[in-house]
Amino acid sequence: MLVITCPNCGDRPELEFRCGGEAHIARPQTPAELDDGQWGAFLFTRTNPKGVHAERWIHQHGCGRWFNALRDTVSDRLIATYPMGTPRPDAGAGAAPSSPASPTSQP
Amino acid sequence: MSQTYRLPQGGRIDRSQPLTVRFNGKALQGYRGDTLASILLANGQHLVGRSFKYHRPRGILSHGSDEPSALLSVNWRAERGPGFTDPNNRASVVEAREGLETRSQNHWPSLEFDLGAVNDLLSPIFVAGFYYKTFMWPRKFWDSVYEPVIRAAAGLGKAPEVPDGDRYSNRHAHCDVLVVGAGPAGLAAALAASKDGAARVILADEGREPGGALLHDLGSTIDGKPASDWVAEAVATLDARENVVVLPRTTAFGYYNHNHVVMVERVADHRVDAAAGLPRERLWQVRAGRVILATGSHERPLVFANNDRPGIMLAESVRVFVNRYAVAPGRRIVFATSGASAYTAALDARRAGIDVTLVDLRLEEDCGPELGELRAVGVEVLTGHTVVDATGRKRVTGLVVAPIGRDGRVGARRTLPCDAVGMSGGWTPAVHLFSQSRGKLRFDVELDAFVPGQSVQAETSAGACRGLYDLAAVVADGFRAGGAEQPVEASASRTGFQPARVLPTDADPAKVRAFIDFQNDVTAKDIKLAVREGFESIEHVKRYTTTGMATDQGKTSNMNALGLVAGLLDKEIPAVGTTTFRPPYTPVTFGALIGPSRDALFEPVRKTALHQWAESQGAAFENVALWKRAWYFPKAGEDMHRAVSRECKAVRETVGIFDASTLGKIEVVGPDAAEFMNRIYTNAWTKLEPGRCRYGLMLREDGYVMDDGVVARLAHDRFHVTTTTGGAARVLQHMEDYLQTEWPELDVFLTSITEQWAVIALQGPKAREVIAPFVSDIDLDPAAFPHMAVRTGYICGVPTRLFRVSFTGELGYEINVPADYAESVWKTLWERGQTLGMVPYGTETMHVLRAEKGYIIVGQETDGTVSPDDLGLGGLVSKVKPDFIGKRSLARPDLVGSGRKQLVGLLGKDPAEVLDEGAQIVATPDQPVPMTMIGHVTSSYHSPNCGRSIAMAMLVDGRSRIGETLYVTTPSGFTTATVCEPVFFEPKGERFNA
Amino acid sequence: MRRFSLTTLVKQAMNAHAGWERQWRNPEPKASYDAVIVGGGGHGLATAYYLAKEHGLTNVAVLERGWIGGGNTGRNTTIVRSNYLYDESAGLYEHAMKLWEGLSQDLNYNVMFSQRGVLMLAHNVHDVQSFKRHIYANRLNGVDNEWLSAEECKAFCPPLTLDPNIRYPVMGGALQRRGGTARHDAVAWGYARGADARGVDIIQNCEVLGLKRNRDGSVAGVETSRGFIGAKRVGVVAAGHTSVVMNRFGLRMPLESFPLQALVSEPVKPVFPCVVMSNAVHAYISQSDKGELVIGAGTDQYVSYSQQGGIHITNHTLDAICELFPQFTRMRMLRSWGGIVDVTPDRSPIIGKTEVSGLYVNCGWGTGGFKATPGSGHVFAHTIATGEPHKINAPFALDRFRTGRLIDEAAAAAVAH
Amino acid sequence: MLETGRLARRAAVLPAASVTRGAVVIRPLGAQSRFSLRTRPATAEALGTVAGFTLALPINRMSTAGERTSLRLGPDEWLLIGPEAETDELAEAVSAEFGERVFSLVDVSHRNVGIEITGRNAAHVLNAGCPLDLAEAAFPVGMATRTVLGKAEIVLARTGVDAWRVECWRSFATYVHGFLGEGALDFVAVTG
Repeated sequence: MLVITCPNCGDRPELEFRCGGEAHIARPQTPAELDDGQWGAFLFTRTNPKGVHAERWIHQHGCGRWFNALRDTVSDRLIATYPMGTPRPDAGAGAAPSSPASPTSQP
Repeated sequence: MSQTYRLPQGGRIDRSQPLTVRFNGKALQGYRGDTLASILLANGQHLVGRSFKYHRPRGILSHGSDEPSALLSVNWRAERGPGFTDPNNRASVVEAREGLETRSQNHWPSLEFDLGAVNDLLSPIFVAGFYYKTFMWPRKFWDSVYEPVIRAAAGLGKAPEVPDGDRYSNRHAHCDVLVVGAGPAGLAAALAASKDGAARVILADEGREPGGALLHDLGSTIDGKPASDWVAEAVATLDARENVVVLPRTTAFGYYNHNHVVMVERVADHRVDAAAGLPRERLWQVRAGRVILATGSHERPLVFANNDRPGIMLAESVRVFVNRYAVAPGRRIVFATSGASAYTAALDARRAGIDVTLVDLRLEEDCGPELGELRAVGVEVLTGHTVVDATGRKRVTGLVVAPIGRDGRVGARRTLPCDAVGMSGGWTPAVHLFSQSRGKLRFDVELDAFVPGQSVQAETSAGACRGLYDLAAVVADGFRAGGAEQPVEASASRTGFQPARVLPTDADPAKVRAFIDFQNDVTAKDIKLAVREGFESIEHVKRYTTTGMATDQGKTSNMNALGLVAGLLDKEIPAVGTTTFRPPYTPVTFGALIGPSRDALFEPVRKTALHQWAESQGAAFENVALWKRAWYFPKAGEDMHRAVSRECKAVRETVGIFDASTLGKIEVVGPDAAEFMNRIYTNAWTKLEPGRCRYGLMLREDGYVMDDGVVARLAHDRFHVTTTTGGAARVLQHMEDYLQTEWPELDVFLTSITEQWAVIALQGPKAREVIAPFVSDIDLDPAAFPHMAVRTGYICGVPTRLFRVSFTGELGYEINVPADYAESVWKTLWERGQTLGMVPYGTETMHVLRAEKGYIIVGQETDGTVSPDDLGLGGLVSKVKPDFIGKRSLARPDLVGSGRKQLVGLLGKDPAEVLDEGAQIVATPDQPVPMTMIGHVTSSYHSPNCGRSIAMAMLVDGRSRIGETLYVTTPSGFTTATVCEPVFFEPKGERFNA
Repeated sequence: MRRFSLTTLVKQAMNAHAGWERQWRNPEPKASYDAVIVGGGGHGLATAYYLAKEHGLTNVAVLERGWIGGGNTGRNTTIVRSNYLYDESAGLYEHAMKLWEGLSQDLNYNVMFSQRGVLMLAHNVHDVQSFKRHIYANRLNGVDNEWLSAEECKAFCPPLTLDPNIRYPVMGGALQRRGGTARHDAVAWGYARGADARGVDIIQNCEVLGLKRNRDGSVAGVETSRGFIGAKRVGVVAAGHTSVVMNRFGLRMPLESFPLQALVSEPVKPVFPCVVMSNAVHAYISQSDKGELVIGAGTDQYVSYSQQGGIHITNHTLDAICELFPQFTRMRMLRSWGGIVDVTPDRSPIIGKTEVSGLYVNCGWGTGGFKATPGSGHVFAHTIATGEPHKINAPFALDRFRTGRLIDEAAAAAVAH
Repeated sequence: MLETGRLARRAAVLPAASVTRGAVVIRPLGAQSRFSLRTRPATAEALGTVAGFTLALPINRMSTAGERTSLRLGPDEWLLIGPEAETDELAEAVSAEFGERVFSLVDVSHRNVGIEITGRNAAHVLNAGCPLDLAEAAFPVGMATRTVLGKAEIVLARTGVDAWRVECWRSFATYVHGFLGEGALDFVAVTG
């Protein structure tokens, strides 16, 4: 069971969270303009990396907020969590783990 | 005769507390502090079981959790009835107490005389993997003959047959430092780590008391004190610290992600007087800031012919039985070793008055000071000797040894008579938990063992589990790991060994049966065969021979197997590989893993506010998701069919009352609520006026129907959304996902109100008549309050959101009232309704009535591959909105093409015959298998209001097949049915406007 | 290849088993092959075996990163059944079932295929309806599957509780009598031995690092940890690592890889005669020949290549098992492990061509690949040998994620695979 | 219109009586009014308090003033708890103070059930199913959060060193109550 650092609530057990799969797959602004291949790729193609993975989590049984996380899919080490809508932080080698937000931190 | 092998003094047993356990019906005496193993040995019982494959007589190999052979079935609480027996308990770890009833396993008719031992004679055939090479013909014989025979022979003990009489509990815990193992290193680590009172420390050990190997160490001193005194002081210090939790009898068995270490505490089994509610075991799920592994090491057996005879045990185990339990495993013990530690065991045995001889594989000059020390007390030591055989069958009677010449040749045999053997092939650090933590193991040639290398989690190993065997070094390492280096003085330990694989022998190696895995009966020969057949990875060898796969998980066998394979392949050990250790370290009961999730707490049972009333009326219930829903309300003597028929007719003739509380409800609030609804649903919401309702259809992004429900607009910025019962959570999550991640700019908030509002549905011509007297602040006149409208007001004086909706086609209301008031309101309506012929009805009637009208149920007509158009609901898909969830997918080639299944009605040829839901439809049964199936029945009922059976189906190009007669499967064959529009009752659809 | 039989076994027993030869060679890779299979699991080895046996293509190599059968082949709960709903799936799995039924004899290797019956329990009205839909569809597809009442379920599987007070009482079940279990390792070894005997090179400890393509874009060979190996055709059968291999080839896949855990109990005397699956409570269980209860758990929720999941998954699986078999709470978990399962959006496999000429892929088996091993290898071999899919695997093309022609058994049936 | 004046009676899902096991007391709480309040953090910050409920709280903290308690469960979510009799007044007062600002106030008085658990081992009992660190340093008095207890979602608030309030949805109350009672068995007696 992982420990996941919710940007709002700090370190919490995985039992409170739900994983939403790969992050940064924005829904196209105008889906009608995509051809079937492009739309199929949006719906289904996934990076599925062995290594650092950007993925979505929701603190379902907590603050109820979605956020993004970088996690190493080999070690399952959580590298960083960051708010929805912000770009993927540098995930290069040696990236320091995010400092867990204190449970009392303001958004 | 009792306890003839009990030494007159010593041991950490309480001789003032005698006790009796039973072994195969025989009463054996012992003392508090004993294990089953020590009691058996005290009573001279070495033969305690039969091996897995060959049914060879087996005894006790070790004193701890690495025991592979002495597995017993134990009835822990015979006095409390059945439900307290389980198999495969290691005699070496079961704490003896009054009343335990134990039995040996895997033999017939008896332990002493086991017909299964015939397998031993067939052992030349039953080699590793023999079953892959035979039993193939005749083909049918595998299932009917070979396999049943193999199965009956395998399997050790008998599974429990009745439900468990015990309870188990669970505890999540957190600490700054978790120390696993309370031997010298673990105690030192805990002492150091807990010095800072702010640091929360948990110290867990699988033994009954902390101390580890020091509990049987009579000779060593630490900081000038006898080891046992040092332990006592350490434990007292830790007990006095409020920041320390010491957990004896607690095995850390799993090291999971993010320093999640899972342990099982044995709470009740050792207590004679355990209170009935006391958990048998408690699962500790510990999240530790840092973990210190002080898990010690395991001794290796020596591999020689017949090394499995009862009475042959590990040298250190002899020492434990003598020192800790005051039991002599034999009167005459031969120690066989390739290292120094066995000399300590021999010295202790000698000191206890046991006749001792020691055989050392090492040459005289390779031995250390231990040689002189042992000889000094008059013990014969044969250096440079190998063991070539053991005599005796149910108990060892002698060890056959022979000198090894400088040229490696084995000299003349000599039999050393004995009644017990202590063997030691060196030591293996217990790196199981380290490996589970995914730390990388490193092979240390000097130590001939894998030791912890690079850590992956916040974890440190200390002491013997990283290859330190000298006591001073071990204790110092513990302090270091605990964060406070300090000098330690301790008496010198006898350490060091020469790796011994398979001992040299003068016998034909092909005939020698020298066991490596004692429980699974894997011999050196088997491993050689595997390698010869090309199984070169250690994982292949394990799987082919089953070595290391027994209940001890290879604790005593892995290194011997690995060393042998490496030798055979002429490779370094790391090149052969090592096993990745997986949880659990020792077997864990399912009960402990489950904890409270049993019986009433297996899963929440969700009941509505009206459940009790329905129950009082004798309702039958069905499970829908986590909910219990009233299914039908049988009157005396009615079966389901009759009850449902009566309910169905009553609703259309008078009125029915139905509990619809389980439908999901979501309040969508905010200035952008309508825009949000537009994006989520296929249909348009902007123009829906407050006070009106609309049926909404929701797709997944892949274009398939996800959920549906009636939505009421309560105000310009407030919608009351309903969902299916099973879809409630899913829909809310779906909405939140899009709202937060795709459209964060929308000012909308979602709140689940499923449980705020209980929903009482009144359906039928007299519905208004029933509610009218109780409703206030709402004009019920149809003109003022038409079908598909919503009003807020009061009923029976409590607030209500009153929906005028119909899932039956009749005049209907769905009365939302705050849940705690629901029963009271319901009873009031019921009281009045009875005078008007009202009936309560359940979900089955609800299903029939909606099917009569052709209304779909998501999850019944749909199955996750159905589009709105398939359902004939294309009209609900807005052509105007540029986008909504799933819109783009509806344009994909497969969704616009022909040949899709479409919703139709079906009328069976025989009006009395109800088609099977799930039945398949074919154009003609006169075709070969596999047949072309063109559809399936989704809903099928007897319709009392139509006076016949009706069905709905998904049928390929169904809407163009109206009128066709098709074939539908029945349990015995086919029947015919005619395709029709999916509306069976009052197609005009005006009754709900009444 | 020395044939396996009781006679040779007895003969060898008298000869101290000195005459057994290697079950497969340990060759150095050749410079090039007609076909290279990436992945030495059951599916890859079966593909090579059928390429050689059915298509005469023997200049074939199987490249395995570690040791053969070390991935999901050796980590699954060995359930074999074919009672799938859709024609496409039923066709594929029934094809496999027929091969299973003669596999030990065909391979001359006892894979211990045991048709002890797979019983899927229904716990609610929806289950009943769904199972009947399966049973009827199976009947018309020539796949055996029958409805059992609750009492019949109990008779077939005596340890099962029919206690009406449990959370989800058993309402009946669907039984495929031809379903059962097989010895997973033996499947890999048997195919390896059979393929090797026909000339296939099985090359272990050889990781594929990249794809080399000809000027026309077609496959030229693979870069590996043991150097370049030329190949006219490359078939990727890398299970959980398919995305990794395909990414190295410059292709992205509709796959996600999840940890899937399983466990066994300590061995006990025969107590469990069949395979039982329950979707409502998420559990499946059988007993191995050795006596261990073999129990499958669910997947963790996140992508991972760690072959390790959380213990909460195990706990939930076991509470479901003990809900149905309450006498098992005193049994002990002996061993647990994890695999990496590659899951497609519709949870059905992908078997077919790719956009690169000469490159084929067989993946996405999710939690249900073992049962398909022979059929998967057989149709994939056909696809590689002929360049076109077999009619059985044609519907399982990659293109379905563009057209929307999904084969969504899970959605249709809510049945665990 | 004979009976419109008759007020329906409330029926609580849990029995009112406390369960005492060892030093642990599990007490279902009576009816109260509850609202789920949602608004943007900046709005809450600007308002500070509404109708006596403090909004300007750190996430996962609660504040009690008289009979009014607010629990900040997320950046834009508060659970407001007040006396049952004041349900309508509270709603009106909150709405009035928000005025034209964007917010959502939804009555969940009947959705939730409150249970109080007190005693020296109360945290251990909760830890039978709640995976959070409930030590005072990690979960101080005044902290409140949504979390899980076994297979149910709960809101957990520490009202005192040895006093906790558990809120769950109505239909989960029997499970949650039973779970706590089961967990408390560990502390009844060791020997019998």
